Amino acid sequence: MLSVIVFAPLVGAIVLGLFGRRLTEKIIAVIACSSVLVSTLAAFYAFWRLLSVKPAEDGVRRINETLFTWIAAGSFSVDFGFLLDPLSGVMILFVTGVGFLIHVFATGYMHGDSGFYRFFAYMNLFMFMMLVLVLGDNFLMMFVGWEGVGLCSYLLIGYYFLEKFAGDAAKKAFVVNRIGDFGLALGVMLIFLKFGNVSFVDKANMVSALSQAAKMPVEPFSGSILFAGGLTTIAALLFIGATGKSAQIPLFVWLPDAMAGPTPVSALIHAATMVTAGVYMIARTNAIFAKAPLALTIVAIVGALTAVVAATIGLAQWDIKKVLAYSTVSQLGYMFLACGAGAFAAGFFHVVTHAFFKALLFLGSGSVIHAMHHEQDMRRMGGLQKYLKTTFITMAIGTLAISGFPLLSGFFSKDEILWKVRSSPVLPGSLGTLLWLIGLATAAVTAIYMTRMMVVTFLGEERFRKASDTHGEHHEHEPHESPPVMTVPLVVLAFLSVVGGFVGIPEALAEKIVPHSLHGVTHSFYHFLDPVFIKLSTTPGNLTGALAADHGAELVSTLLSTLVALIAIGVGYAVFSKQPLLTMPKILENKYYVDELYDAVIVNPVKWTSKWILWKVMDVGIVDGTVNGLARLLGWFSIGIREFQVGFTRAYAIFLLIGALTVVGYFLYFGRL
Amino acid sequence: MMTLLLQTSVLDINYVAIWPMIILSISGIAVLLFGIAKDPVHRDMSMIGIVGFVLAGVATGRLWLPVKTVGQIRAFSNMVIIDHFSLYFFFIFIIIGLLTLLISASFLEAERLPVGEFYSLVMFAVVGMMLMAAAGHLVMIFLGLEIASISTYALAGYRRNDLRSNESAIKYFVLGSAATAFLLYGMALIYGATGSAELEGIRTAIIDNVNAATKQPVHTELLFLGAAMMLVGFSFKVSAVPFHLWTPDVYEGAPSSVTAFMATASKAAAFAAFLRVFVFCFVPGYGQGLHSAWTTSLETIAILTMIAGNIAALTQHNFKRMLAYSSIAHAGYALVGLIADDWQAVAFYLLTYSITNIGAFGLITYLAGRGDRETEIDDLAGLGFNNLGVSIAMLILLLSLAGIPLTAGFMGKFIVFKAAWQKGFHVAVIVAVVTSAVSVYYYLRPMVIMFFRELKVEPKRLPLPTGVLVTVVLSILGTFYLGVMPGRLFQAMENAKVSFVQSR
Amino acid sequence: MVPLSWYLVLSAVLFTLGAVGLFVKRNIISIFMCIELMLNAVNLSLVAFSSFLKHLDGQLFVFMVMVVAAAEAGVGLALIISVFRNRESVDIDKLNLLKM
Amino acid sequence: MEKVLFLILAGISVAAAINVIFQRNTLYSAFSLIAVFGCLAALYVMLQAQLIAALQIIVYAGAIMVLFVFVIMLLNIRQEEEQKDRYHLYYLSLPIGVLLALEVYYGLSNIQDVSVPGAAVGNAESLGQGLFSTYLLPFEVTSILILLAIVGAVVLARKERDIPLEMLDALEAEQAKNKQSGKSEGKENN
Repeated sequence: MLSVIVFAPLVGAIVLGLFGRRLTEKIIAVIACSSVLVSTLAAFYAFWRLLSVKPAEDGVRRINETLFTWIAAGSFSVDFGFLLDPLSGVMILFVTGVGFLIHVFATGYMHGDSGFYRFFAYMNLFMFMMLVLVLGDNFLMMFVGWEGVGLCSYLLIGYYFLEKFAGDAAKKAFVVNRIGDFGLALGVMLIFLKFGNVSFVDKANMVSALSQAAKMPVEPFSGSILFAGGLTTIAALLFIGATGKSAQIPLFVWLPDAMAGPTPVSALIHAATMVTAGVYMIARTNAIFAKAPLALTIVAIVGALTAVVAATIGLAQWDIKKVLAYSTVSQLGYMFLACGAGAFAAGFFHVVTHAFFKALLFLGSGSVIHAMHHEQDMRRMGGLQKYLKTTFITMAIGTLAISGFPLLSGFFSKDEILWKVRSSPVLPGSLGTLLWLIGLATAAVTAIYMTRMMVVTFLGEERFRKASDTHGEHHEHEPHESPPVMTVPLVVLAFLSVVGGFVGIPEALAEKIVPHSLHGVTHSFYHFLDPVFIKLSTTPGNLTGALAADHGAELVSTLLSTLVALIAIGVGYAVFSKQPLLTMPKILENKYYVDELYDAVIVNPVKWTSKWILWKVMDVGIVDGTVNGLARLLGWFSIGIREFQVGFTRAYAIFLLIGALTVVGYFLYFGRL
Repeated sequence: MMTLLLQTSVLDINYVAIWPMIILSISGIAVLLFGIAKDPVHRDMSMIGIVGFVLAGVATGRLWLPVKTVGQIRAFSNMVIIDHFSLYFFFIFIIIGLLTLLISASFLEAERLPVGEFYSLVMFAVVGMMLMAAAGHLVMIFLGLEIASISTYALAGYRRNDLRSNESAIKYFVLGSAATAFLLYGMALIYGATGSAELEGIRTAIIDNVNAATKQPVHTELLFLGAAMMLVGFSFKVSAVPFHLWTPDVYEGAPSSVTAFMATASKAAAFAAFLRVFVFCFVPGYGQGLHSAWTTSLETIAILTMIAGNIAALTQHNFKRMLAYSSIAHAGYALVGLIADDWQAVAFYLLTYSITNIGAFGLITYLAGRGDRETEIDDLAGLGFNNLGVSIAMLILLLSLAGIPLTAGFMGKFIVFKAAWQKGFHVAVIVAVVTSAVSVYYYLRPMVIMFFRELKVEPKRLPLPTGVLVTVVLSILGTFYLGVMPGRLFQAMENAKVSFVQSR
Repeated sequence: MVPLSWYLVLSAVLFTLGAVGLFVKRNIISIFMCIELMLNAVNLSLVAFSSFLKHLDGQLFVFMVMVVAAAEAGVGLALIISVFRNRESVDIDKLNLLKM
Repeated sequence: MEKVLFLILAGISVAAAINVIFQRNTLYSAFSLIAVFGCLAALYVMLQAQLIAALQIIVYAGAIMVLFVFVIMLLNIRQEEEQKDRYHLYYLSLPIGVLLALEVYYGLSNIQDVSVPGAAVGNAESLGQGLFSTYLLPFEVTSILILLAIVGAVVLARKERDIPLEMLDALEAEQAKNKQSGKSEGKENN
């Protein structure tokens, strides 16, 4: 059953890859969508089955499916197996569901593209890899999926390969991801070394790495523990992997560039699914992170910083997809903030709701771009609500949801995160309060830039006509609403964005606003996931944990964040509806300053170094074309090594002899005991 | 005189044990005779070659079960030892030899080079490699190595009119012979130190610390000197840094299919002999720290090899040269397994590497065109447009070389790194992981150029020759088989471990 | 009676001379001769060990080495002839097409 | 007495070996090498390895070196290339050579003489016994070695009947053209 979920998209990918070239668009679309649909239906069925499974000793419901023993070398064995538990259950539901909707949308969006079959082959392959990542029952399987989604992401970002920036963006994504993967690989290796296996679940004769970790004592909160090779080190390494895949500081640079890919790709891979793999991984390994308060604190700080930095950058973007990209980075920061505060469930809930509204927003932007004939600059839009009614309404819902408008999905998840950070038992001192304030500020900024995006795109003057005058090559006909294959997914996602939050209403709030009889439903998400996460112990010196039980304070916090969101939306609307373009620079001057400061501090020095120090110093002709700055750095050493390679046999002979001298000398003088 | 007669009486002629070699030698001679005939027919010679390899494979397979029950078969007064170790390597050599024949056919035909001689040289080389893997005596290692080397010298220079091919052969010959001299010197000194040239005898002498001939303690300096010299010789043959400098030049200049053969089979054979001597004879705990001496020095060599191979590969423009550096790096990874004393890991690694590499070189033979004139990476530009199948095949093989999960390359690396990590070679493993992460950059370049670079002007390429097609398909199937379900093979090798231990 | 170590030292000196010749000589034929010199140096060691240990293997080994040397010389000289035909030269420094 | 003889032979062989290396005339190098081989043969006799000594003269000095000299004469390379060595690798010969020799000497320095009781080995009979009993397989294997050496040598040195690549290309292009024109003609006919 689980293998059906996983392998259905692979079958689709293989069929499309082998025969796609000879098939018509219609058949390709049917194959691509139906393979994902099969997977979706199987996922729902499996989830339903999971609900009726008897919980194991530790209270977690699990369905385990082992296909075969993948590696068996001595005492070490790894199964090729899948694991369905509440965590992966929730994950596959929205991965397959949202994935299916996006596939449907893409059949309309990619209509007429010359590489139609290639696109869907890659998309199906991506679904396969993502499901392997989620359902794999050990670190190695997860790593397979991890690498696989990276590869597919690379192929899909570079889909429009004739445009140079697409190829560059693809390379950048791949390379940055590899840096993260390297951390993950080392982390997994350490896990293997420490626990003797890399499994997620206990098997017949093996206590899994995670259960072993769960039984270990909490490591102290000190700097030196980071390099001690214990759980904190493992957690830090895993987190490096997560920063790569989930675009966190400092490895977030690839995600905005990744928007070079087709919009459905951005929606599926770079908003809803792949980028949340980092959060999933941390939630999956919460047994390790829970024992490493220092690692958790790092996660929280990085998350909060990413959230606020990306949100401010988002304010200054003109490309509609770039706004959404930075928004994604910022929201991912929220999720990491939650995980870092020990609220894995809240972070994971935000993963789900975010998948709904961010996929919605991306697809909506795709619909806009489609309507505008691949124009992405918001300065050449405006007043589109007249033409794109459905798109406008659905996107407005998405915007309200992400901004935290009361009772929409984003409201509940974000609110829960903020409160959990405020009352976190693991963050040292009153760091929780500080991060809570940052989170609140980010929420305000989020509401502002999202409102700005909506206002500039859909309301006000119709600037695209002017633009087409000056451009000349632009078409004259009106923007048109997209076909139903594209709008129906929008509507479905909008619906989910509205109601998605009701399964996870925070307890304090639920008491006030929901009839008592419905409490089972409104908090079911947390109840369902709760057994997966192990109990956290309070870090010594923590000042915020005591708040956790104070429902009154929680309500105040909720009220506060609601207020912030509403005011921010209002401010955004007031400001941008008057002066969508002209006032921009003035209002955002400070924000721009942040943006450029950020550029100046991080991006430019890197570029400058790679260009002037590494690139100009080296022979451009020789190293030209190596992948990026890092490769250039290595290339510099490379030339040193190549100096030996003068092409003369006699020089080689000399090196042979010198090598022999060294080896013999070593053996004779140092070798003997 | 009496002692001599006694020695001769233990003569055990067992042709069954060496059937694979006999079959290959006979079919090599048969191909040669066909080649001499007037107007030789290609197809016939290919058939003889293929049948020869298949029969040799069958003969090897038939030895598997007897060996399983007996543990090992010794024949010709311990000159050959047939155990699972040697059989496993026999399979590697046979597969690679067969695939080499398949990918060579088209280029020989296109360039009108003599076919019979080429095939027979490949087959003789495989015989030599088998002798190396099954050697129970230093002289067999030496003879096997020379048979394999001399035929590869000739193969490297097979394109007589091509300056690059000439040059490649000469460089290989000069440096290779010098390395052989070192190896031989090492053998001589070890023979002097232990009083025996049989591997078993050397091992016993080292463990008991008694020179077999003089019954005095083993002379340590002599032993160390010999081991060091042999280490140099073998390191050269597996192209480890700093003895690797010949590799890029020779690989670039030789005909692509010969490069494929050298990069896979020759390397595997050198590793087989390396394992036989160092892991089998120079065991830990004896010989005044001989084991720690060779492992520590090889650890350094492995680290240097991985770093230099991978970094130098970063800036290559020639595909074959890049793969040459990559093969140096891969030798480094295999050495990591060697220092961990784990022959299964090394053998498995070599299998995965060989299977993948032969496919990649097969594609190069095809893409480079007549005379290997288009081997620059830039020559691949736009391949993704006009030949999606070939470029996807290349993509898969390169990903496997880079060690992406689900491919053979990943599994091989994983096994080796795990073995070394468990034995405590942490630095080497970390370097290996870091460098294999780096390696992705250069494997990425051909992919980028294939898929994201403008079409070159002339997309005209001949249809894919059947031999290359078969090779590539087999290689990709093997890549996935070994990457996804290596379980059965591991199981077989687990069992083999027992027999190898028994043989000690 | 000449001690064993004398033979070994002579062998080592000859081996070293051959090794040095590898990079001092530029003529490929001379380089081959240096390789032959190295092999002969090893042979001397082998024979010395063999007769001092009263152990036949060393001399049999030398027998094989001689065969190998002959084979190597045959192929090597053929290679030289092939190179000379293409280049009209046997200077190894001129063989530098293949480099970075 | 034996020691004196040894020293004389060793001196001659070392001197000849040095001459092999530093002699600019290739032919003289070859003759010096023959001298080294001769000395070695004499040393083998001193080691009571008569058969090997004989083989040394017959095979090495007689066959292999004649082949060398033959090739030298054939290619008519009397002098090593006239111009100076650009790379001055001569200077490296001293440190590398001395170091290598020192290392090997260090390894061999304190080796003790051993005396194993028993008759000397190395006459033709005992060698023949060994060769056809214990060493039967290696002996057989050398036949393959020699066969492949012959094949290799013939392949590499055979007088060319190869066609240059450019010509092959042109030939093929012409064939393709003919084919195409044939086709188009066929079409026209249809």
